[in-house]
Amino acid sequence: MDDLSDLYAEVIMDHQRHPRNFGKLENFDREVQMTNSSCGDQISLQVKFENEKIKDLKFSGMGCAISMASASVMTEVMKGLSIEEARRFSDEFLEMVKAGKIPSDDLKDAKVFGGVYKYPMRVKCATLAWYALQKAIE
Amino acid sequence: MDDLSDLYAEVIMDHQRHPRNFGKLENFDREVQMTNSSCGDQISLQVKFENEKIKDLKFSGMGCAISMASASVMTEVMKGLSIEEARRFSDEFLEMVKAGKIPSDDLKDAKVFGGVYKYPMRVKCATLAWYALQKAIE
Amino acid sequence: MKKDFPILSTVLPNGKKIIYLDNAATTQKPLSVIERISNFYKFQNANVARSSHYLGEQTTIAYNGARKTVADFINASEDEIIFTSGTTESINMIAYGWGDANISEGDEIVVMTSEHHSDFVPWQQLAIRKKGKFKVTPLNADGTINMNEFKKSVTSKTKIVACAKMTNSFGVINPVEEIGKITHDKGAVFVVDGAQSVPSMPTDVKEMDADFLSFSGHKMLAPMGIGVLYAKKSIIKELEPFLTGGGMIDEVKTEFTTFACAPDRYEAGTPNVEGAIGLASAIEYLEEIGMANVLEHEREILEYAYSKLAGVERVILYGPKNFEKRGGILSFNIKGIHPHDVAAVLNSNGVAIRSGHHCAQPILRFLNIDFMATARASFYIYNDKSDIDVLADAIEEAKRRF
Amino acid sequence: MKKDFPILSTVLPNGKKIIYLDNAATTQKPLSVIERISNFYKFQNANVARSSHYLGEQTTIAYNGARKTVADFINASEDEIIFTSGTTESINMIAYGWGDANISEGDEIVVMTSEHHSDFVPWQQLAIRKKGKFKVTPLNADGTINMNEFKKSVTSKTKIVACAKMTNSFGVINPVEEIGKITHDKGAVFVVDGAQSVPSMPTDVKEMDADFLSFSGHKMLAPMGIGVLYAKKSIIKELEPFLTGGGMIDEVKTEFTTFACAPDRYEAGTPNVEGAIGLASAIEYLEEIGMANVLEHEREILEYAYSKLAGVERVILYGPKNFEKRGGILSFNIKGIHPHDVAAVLNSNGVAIRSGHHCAQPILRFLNIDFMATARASFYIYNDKSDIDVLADAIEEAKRRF
Ligand SMILES: Cc1ncc(COP(=O)(O)O)c(C=O)c1O
Ligand SMILES: Cc1ncc(COP(=O)(O)O)c(C=O)c1O
Repeated sequence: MDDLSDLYAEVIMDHQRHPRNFGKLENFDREVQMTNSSCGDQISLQVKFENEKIKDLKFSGMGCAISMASASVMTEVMKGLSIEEARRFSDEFLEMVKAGKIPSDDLKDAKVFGGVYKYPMRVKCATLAWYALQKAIE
Repeated sequence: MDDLSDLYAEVIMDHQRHPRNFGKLENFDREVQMTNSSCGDQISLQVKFENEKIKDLKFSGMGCAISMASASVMTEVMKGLSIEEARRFSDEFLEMVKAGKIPSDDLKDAKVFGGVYKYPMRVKCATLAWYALQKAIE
Repeated sequence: MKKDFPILSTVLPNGKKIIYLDNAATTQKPLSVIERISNFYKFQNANVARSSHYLGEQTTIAYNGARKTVADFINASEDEIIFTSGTTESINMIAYGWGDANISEGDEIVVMTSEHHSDFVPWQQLAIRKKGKFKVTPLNADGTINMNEFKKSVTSKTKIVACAKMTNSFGVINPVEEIGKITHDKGAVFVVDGAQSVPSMPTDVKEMDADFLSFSGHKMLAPMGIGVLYAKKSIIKELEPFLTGGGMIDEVKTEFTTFACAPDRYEAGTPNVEGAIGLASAIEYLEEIGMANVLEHEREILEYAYSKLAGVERVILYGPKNFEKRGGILSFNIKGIHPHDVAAVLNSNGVAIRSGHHCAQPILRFLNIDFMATARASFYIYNDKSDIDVLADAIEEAKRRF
Repeated sequence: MKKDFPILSTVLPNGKKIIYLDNAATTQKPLSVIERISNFYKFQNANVARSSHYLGEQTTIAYNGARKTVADFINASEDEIIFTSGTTESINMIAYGWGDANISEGDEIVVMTSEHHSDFVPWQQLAIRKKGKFKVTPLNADGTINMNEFKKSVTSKTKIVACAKMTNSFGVINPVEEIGKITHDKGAVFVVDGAQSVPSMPTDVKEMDADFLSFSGHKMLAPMGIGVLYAKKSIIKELEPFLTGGGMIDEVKTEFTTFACAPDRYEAGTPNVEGAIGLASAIEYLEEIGMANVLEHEREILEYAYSKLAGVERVILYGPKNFEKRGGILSFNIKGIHPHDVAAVLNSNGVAIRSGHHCAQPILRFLNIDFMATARASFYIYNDKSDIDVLADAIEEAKRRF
């Protein structure tokens, strides 16, 4: 692949085309709406907790490939984590995308967003869903 | 003389050292106070008219050499002129100092201020007394 | 022409040559302007109108000369020209300096839905501050002003009408002469946003009969940080000083301050002399070309781009079809692709465009545009048709990828 | 050092070499800053935080980097740094953005008699707007603040105290730590004017405990048109957006607008990116020297000048005799000669000084200074003792002539 690959890795394109956990939960404990007005991106995130863990979560919304894929990846990474872990992982993700910090392997697929750091204008796109998650587990 | 001479011609230095018509009139028709706050210059001008002519005028005040000499020269040039002439001559003076226009010989000694045009920051000093005169004959 | 602009030879890290089509955001600078700035700092720099030494005199002469160049450029006189930091500051200066003193409860301020945020939010905030009514004129589907609606919205209570001569979202040229006439017939003040129009066409403030006109240097080859507020002689006396401080005063006492005459009165603090002379230098460059030619060139590129992209599958073009109503801006979308992703693919081909809401959320919301965003290619004097060919190819690649 | 500054090789039309002693008005620029500006326009220029293409990214990275450089320079964090067009705009931003919302009838604003007009008039006008009380603290005969009077003037009704860390008229370094403590003890907000001090000595906003600090780039080797407002994290939330428009908004609807977070919230319109990166480049140059060394150098020149001119017939020197209380500014008069005429004779010898009221009418009136004006020589990193020798000779010539 060419030089677009550090922004649009195959994994990202795959999530963009086939977003995971897209839609609405029948049953949820928290719902967060968030917008990134500078891009017009919107996300709605629903989370169901059980025993201090994220039992299930779904998102819907609209935005660019980066923001949609990042939301999809986020839901995959988060499902089943304890709230404590979710907080730590999302902090790691934000540090990676905003400040270029190398993350631990815990981030799994989410590591493909490491290249976004070099595109300051796309940082907001990649972080929206993760901020929404942080708000949901506050 | 050296390069200060286009600003401080001998005539100017002479008027600065020995200002003509300095002081107060016993009897006057108009009195004008004017300040040029950007320099702190002040002038007080008194004029006595007779038959549509400037019969006598005196000034007092404080300021730099240019502003004091210009006031002194102004009073010499103006004494005895008709109001009509005074208006025309002062216009000519202002055009000379502000825009570099060559004046007629009517301006007499006042022509030595022709060099001030090249010193935009000193224009206000040279024009203060002439504006005061224009106000007095309004 | 491109050789006057060093930045246009930029090669991206991936080896692609840059094609700069983001001119509505900011323009590039010719060497003559860059060198004018360097030379100012190398040979001339001092504070202005304060220090009566050699450099101070040189700088003051240059600064006054720049004011005259700007005045001539828009057919105004020097004491109608206030230097600001940009269009946004200029408009705020009107809103605070004229608006606060002249708007009271129930008064109306009319703007167009197509205004840039900088010609929208200051008026809205003024209306909120003063309990006035903020009226936003609807548009036609092509982004032009609905003139019938506009006529209805201006009443005897209207105090201000604000309108861009050219919009930055779709590049629509508004009929400001007509809008100004309607405005003045109702006794309101007419404020023109020239941020896009002044760089792209001849401007005559007398002809458009604007009471105020604002524009920015950086959008017309000049450095950043400099802008202009033109205020018509008959209204400038009603403009209250807004920023206060050094240079704009006459006498400062404990109880009160008296202010200097216009334009000094409105230029508080050390002015951006570099910016002013850089702007004058840019104007000289543009006058060499001729502003009528600038517009003609922009339209030629626009027509070429339009004809290449019209009818292309998935491509939506915004704005009126009548090119007489447009300057060199082409806003578009590709169905199903977010404009940010379009911009990213174009960028990987060297093509620099803007994607997003272009500081014009109201028009995008009003026209219900997908993603509340568009891709925008905007043209200037140094662009040519080959730039458009690269753009069109890159659009095809975006379609393939997404 | 002088060779880094091309302008310092200027030769006047009369053949005299320039001796630039007007640094309190504005400073000259080193080649590194001039080239940083040129290179920005040659290789990098785009609008910031808006366009996601290559140049847009480069510019945004540079702009954010400049903010970090400025923050580190004064020991602040990035989101406490607001870029403005200069000190004057910074102070107006506080007066309107914080003052209008927090001052009401009867509240007191305290400033010093030695403030620059830019740190005097905005507060006076705020007091007039809001029917507050404007209190001006008297000075001692040497131009320092009368601290007893100051202590008396601060009361429980005081909402704002504004004070320069270094005055531009006499170069007095005020005890801002003590003033800040007294201010905070009464619950008032402490606003420091750093226009003269930030260029000349180390600055630590935590140490001086300023709530707001303002300074200008052009007085510290940077281009014109850029300034800084530091707003302490604990108070920035109370600062209302003052200029509105593009770039500082979150969502713009017809009825209302929501604003972005700090610092974007306070930077309406296209920012002066050139200015910001030019300022960062200037700071790098100064840090290379070390700010403590800058002050030491200024003081060395001051002491040399002072010792040369003290006791010279007809020469009056202003300001405290204790050099610990001073930076590199020497205000003086020659008995019987107006300072404008002094400046003219000095200029004919190549010596550039400022004459006049230095935007500081209140102190000159308070101390009842002849002509309400002084001559002022002000020193910076590139001046040396031989400059002072020329100055002293030129003063002798002025005495001979007048
Ligand atoms: C102490 C002080 N405050 C404020 C200012 C105003 O700065 P500026 O003119 O850059 O806005 C100056 C400089 O003129 C100054 O010396
Ligand atoms: C139509 C219009 N108005 C106002 C502005 C604001 O100009 P600036 O950002 O230079 O203040 C712009 C540019 O962004 C514009 O295109």
